Amino acid sequence: MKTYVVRLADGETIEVGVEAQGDDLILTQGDVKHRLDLRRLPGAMMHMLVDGQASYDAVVEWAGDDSDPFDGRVNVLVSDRVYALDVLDHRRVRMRDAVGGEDEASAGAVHAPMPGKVLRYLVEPGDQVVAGQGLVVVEAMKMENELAAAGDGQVEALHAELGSNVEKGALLVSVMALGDV
Amino acid sequence: MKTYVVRLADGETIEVGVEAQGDDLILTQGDVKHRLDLRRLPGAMMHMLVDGQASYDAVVEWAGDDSDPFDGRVNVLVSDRVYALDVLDHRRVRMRDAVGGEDEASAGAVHAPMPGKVLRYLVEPGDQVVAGQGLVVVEAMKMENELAAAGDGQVEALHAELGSNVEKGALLVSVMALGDV
Amino acid sequence: MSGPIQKVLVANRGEIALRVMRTCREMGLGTVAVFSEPDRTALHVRYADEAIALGGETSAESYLVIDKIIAAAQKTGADAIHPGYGFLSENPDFARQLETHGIILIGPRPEAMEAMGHKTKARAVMIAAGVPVVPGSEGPVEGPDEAVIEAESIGFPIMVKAAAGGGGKGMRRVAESSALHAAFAAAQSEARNSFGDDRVYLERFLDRPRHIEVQVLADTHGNCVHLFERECSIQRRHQKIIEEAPSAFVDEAMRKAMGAVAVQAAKAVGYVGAGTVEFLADAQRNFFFLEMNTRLQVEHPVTEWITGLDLVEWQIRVAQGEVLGFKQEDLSFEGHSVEARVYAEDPAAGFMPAPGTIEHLHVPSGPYVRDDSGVSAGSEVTPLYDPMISKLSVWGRDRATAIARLDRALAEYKVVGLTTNISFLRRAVMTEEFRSGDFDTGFVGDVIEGAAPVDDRYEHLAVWAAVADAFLRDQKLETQGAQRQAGDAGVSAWRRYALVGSGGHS
Amino acid sequence: MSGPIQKVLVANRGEIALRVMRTCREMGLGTVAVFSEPDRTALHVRYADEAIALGGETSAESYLVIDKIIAAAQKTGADAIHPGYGFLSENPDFARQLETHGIILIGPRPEAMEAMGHKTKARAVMIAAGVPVVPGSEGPVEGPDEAVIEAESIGFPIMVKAAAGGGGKGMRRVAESSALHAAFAAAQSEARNSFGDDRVYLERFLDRPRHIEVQVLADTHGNCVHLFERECSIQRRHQKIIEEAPSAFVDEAMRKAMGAVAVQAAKAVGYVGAGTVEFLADAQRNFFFLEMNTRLQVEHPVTEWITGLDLVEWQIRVAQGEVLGFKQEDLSFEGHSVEARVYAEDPAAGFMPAPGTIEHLHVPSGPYVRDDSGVSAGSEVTPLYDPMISKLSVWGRDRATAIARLDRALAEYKVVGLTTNISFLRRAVMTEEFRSGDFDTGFVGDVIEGAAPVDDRYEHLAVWAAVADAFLRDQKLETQGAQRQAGDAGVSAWRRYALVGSGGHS
Repeated sequence: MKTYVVRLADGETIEVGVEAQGDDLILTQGDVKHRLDLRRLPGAMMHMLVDGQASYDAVVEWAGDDSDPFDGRVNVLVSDRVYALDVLDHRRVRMRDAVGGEDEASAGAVHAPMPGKVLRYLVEPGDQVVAGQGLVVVEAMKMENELAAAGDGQVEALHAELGSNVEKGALLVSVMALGDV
Repeated sequence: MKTYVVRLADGETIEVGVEAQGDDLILTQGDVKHRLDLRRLPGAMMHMLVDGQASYDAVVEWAGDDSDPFDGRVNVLVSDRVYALDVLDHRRVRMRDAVGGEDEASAGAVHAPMPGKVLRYLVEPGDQVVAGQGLVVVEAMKMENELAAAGDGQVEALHAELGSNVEKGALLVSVMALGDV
Repeated sequence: MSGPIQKVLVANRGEIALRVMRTCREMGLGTVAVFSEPDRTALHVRYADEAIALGGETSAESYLVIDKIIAAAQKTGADAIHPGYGFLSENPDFARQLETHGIILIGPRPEAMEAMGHKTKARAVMIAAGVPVVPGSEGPVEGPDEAVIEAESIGFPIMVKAAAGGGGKGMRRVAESSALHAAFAAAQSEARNSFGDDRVYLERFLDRPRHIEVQVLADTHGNCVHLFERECSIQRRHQKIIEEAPSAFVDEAMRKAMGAVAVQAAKAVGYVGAGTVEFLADAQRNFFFLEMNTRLQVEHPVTEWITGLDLVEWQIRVAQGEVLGFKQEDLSFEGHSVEARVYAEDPAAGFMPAPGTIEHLHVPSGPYVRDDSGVSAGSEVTPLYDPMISKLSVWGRDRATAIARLDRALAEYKVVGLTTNISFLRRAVMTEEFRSGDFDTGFVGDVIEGAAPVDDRYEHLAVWAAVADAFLRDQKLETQGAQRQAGDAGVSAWRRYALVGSGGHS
Repeated sequence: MSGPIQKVLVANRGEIALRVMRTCREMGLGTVAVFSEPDRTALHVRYADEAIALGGETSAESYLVIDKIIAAAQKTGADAIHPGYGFLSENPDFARQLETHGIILIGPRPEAMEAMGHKTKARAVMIAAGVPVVPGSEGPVEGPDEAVIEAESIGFPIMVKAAAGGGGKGMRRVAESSALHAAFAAAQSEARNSFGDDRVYLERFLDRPRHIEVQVLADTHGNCVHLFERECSIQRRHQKIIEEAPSAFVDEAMRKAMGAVAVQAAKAVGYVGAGTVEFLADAQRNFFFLEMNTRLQVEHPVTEWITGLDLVEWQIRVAQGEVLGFKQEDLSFEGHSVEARVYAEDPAAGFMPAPGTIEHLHVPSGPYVRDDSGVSAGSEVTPLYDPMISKLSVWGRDRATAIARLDRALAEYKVVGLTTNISFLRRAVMTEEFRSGDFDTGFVGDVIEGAAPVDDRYEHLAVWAAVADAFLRDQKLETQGAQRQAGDAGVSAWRRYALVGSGGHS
């Protein structure tokens, strides 16, 4: 049985064991076991039949940086909701903890979601920020878009010049997660 | 410029020359030229913009036997219609003619379109048949399905035993096209 | 929405299973799907809250096994079962067993199914109720010799029909006595295979009649109304492919008369729920009872379009004992609706089923267009079940608008991977015969005979597309070598029907 | 269908271009699309009979270039142009140039566009016509100092608005004099950027008003009717996301009054075609003229659902000089319709646009559901244009049925590849506030504030799916080695929004 550590959006972590049994997978969470009949469908969809009864469509998209073996970020669509999780197997988690989880540090980085113009910064380096707090305003699609912090932390640096046009994905603000302050 | 020979469903043949010009293709038919801006889309679809004006979706599916270099059968969907064509480049056509077009001979072969039971034959070896004439009746999906001849010709042989259950694709009747009789 | 029913198991597959679950969702009811092995990832399985495997491949091993269906309902705690159409929907034994297990059947009582299920019994009941029926034999005919005598008294041409029959199976048209023996035997054997009952009876053959049916709806409190008629004359293989409501042929007087007779027929068997009384009509607007379908009809959407009702909702409400929310005089209809059935079949090969995998699917939409698909991209249409892909229905303020809209919507349909009847449907809708509204059950034959010539407008474009694709493909081969060729081989899903000699003409 | 118009060029893109072409097809009219470079394979290009490249990337380089549009019409011989909404639809210069080139504009006369296009002019005309307007400054305000004096006479809070404005651009709410200077400057600069005209004016700020609009339809023969109201209070970023007809707030008396005022407003500017008069209403059912949109409205489907009319058809008929086929007294509505706009945006990040490529798309269908999509699988939603993916509208015999149906349909929507507001829309529809019908323009804020808590019911399933996928992926890697990993990297289209810190909360 292989064990995975899942970090939820709220930071809570869960351990889930997986083993193959015939065409199905057996998931072990604490002392509860579930049988999963998972089928892949066109268009990145998958269908899950849980314990031969409950029926769910799902889409799993790995959102992490593939060059980073410790980045297990993944977005899962179930029903109409997208859940942002972080999934790593036990071995990798131990290794990451050893290295000192630089992953968290980058978790607070805010990039430009689209080409646009940096209108104004709402924080300065050193500021303490909380999850959801606006950090920078970018103009795109003729609209002012406020980009927010993913988690609590301290502003490390402002990377793009004020008023400059930035490419999609450009790093704008880096936030040091509280754990590392 | 590369030239292709296209045989239409009614047997008529057309020669079309093709050459690339930038991202477009220039098609030459007789002394008429057309500019084709062809884009591939998901789901085997393609979009054609003809002479920078006429707009068409199309699907091209090669239906021939890939192991047979002389089998240029292709089905093309335009609007709601499927056109069954035979497309080969000049060189291959000459070679095929040299070999003596065994392709036509097999064009009259009738195979089982789905698993079923051979209920009755409507012809006997040696019979002259015309395009669309019923050759054999197969029962499938609780229905009696009459399979027709693709073109005029002479019945060569009945291949499946009467009353037997046949697999999808099983050869039932072979017809020698008139040209070869 | 409250009421005894909390969770509905749909004992069916494909579009009708989805159709029923959609209304269940809107009513806040739980949904349970059942599925055969080939249907593991079918749309209805994905749509339901819960899905139970029945095992087996064929219908006989899965959707028709009463014990498995009941077990699934008990496992999931479903308190009601909707049978859809076909499968167990008109099976009295099924209805009885559900009763003994305390599961609500969303449908009529078993007695009504029995009375209407057996054609000769139904004829007797209707005659007793004073409902006009097609002239024919009193009941099943013993043998070919008796048949000849009966036939001569009825008058040729006649139809030999399976007594337990339906769906056009076990039917033979006979023009004269000499041909009767052979036809009798053929009908018997087909009846035996289809219904396990080889009894047959005789009916006068009406030459090119119209097939018109009336939707009825009855509650458990003695209320019964009709929801006007549907025109279903456009058929192939005795199965409808284009339906509309109202009928262009039916005038107000005929509508009133047919409606009254339909309600009379339903009441004669103590009918409860949604049902359909089918009639044959001749050119003089005489109409005769043909049969009653004791379930939801495939073509019910056209009635929903013109009445604004949700027939599945009322099936469920009535099944949980509610009173019909309206009387006959409250009911009226608005505009016109036409439905076309999209099948995986090859019209050029006698409408032979053309199973395959749907590689790409784009369904029509926009104003007043409704698509009831049972499939999505990646779905396989297997030879095991009905090859219908979708029911496409539209509404318009008048018939001409509805027809133009249907043609527009059919043109938007894109199904890649298998052969469909879409091109044929458009040809049919285009005919002057159809647009005039002056047609009968001989319509499809006429279209095939070329009343609607095949349109070759786009042939030159097909040629260009093929040549361009060949050119680009050859270029790729030159650069990437033969290894790529193997890849291309995989693409050709159309080889399926290309195998059929006549596929070339589709 | 006959009439002078034979071929229509649609000077727009996305869902509205499709919407217009669908009706053109049904009327037997030829269709011409125009497209920018990024739109080469867009759905509207594929749908049209003919498509002309405009070149350029941005709207300013393509869909907004009058000369290019006219050249395209001349090249294809289109005798009429439908502008859709946005782009050139309310541009009087465009209307005039079409006139000089003898091309029919499917829309109002340029004078009407001008009268209504400039907010302060429109207010003056309406006041003259006796139409109630929101109290505010007579016309544009010279400078911040004059603004303070005006504002104090009007009474705080006030809105500073762009005189040439619309679409929520160049608007600022001001609570007190001290804040007026800054707001005035900000509104001016935004107005300059958006409309090339920095004049602004003042209006009293109505606290959480309702936004209700009336559809009007006028012909060239002096006939003008209204098609009842639409409730459009549910907005974000001053843009509507959920609309319905009729409004749960409007009673028969208010409906009659608003309808009459709307027709009066249309007649005051000699309006021709389909237009919309927008009102703000307070809790006491007082209503004030806000602005008139002199074009087809995004949310027109809800009006079509309850009236059975095709608004685009009537735009075209009126444009070719036909007389309206009905008088006010002939018009009535049936049932209830609700529309939800599906956007590629991230509600958790202030509804910020979330462009990307749609990898998989499954749209809802079934009874009384209409989907107006402008995209299909493979389509890219670019930052260049409006990020709306689709308009999903439904009809029901009453409001509760329509709402249940909308939720059912939203649940069927599957968009893979980018972030959408579908989850937010379902939360909004679920709120007691929405279901009661008792809400105002503050609604979206309330939902965000958590009036509708985020539903985490499926989190454990997301965990299982991710872990199962990771397990199978790791297995594959072990067997197939790292080479496969590169392949997987390509898949992750969601990195796009994963880049946004807050994407994690979407």
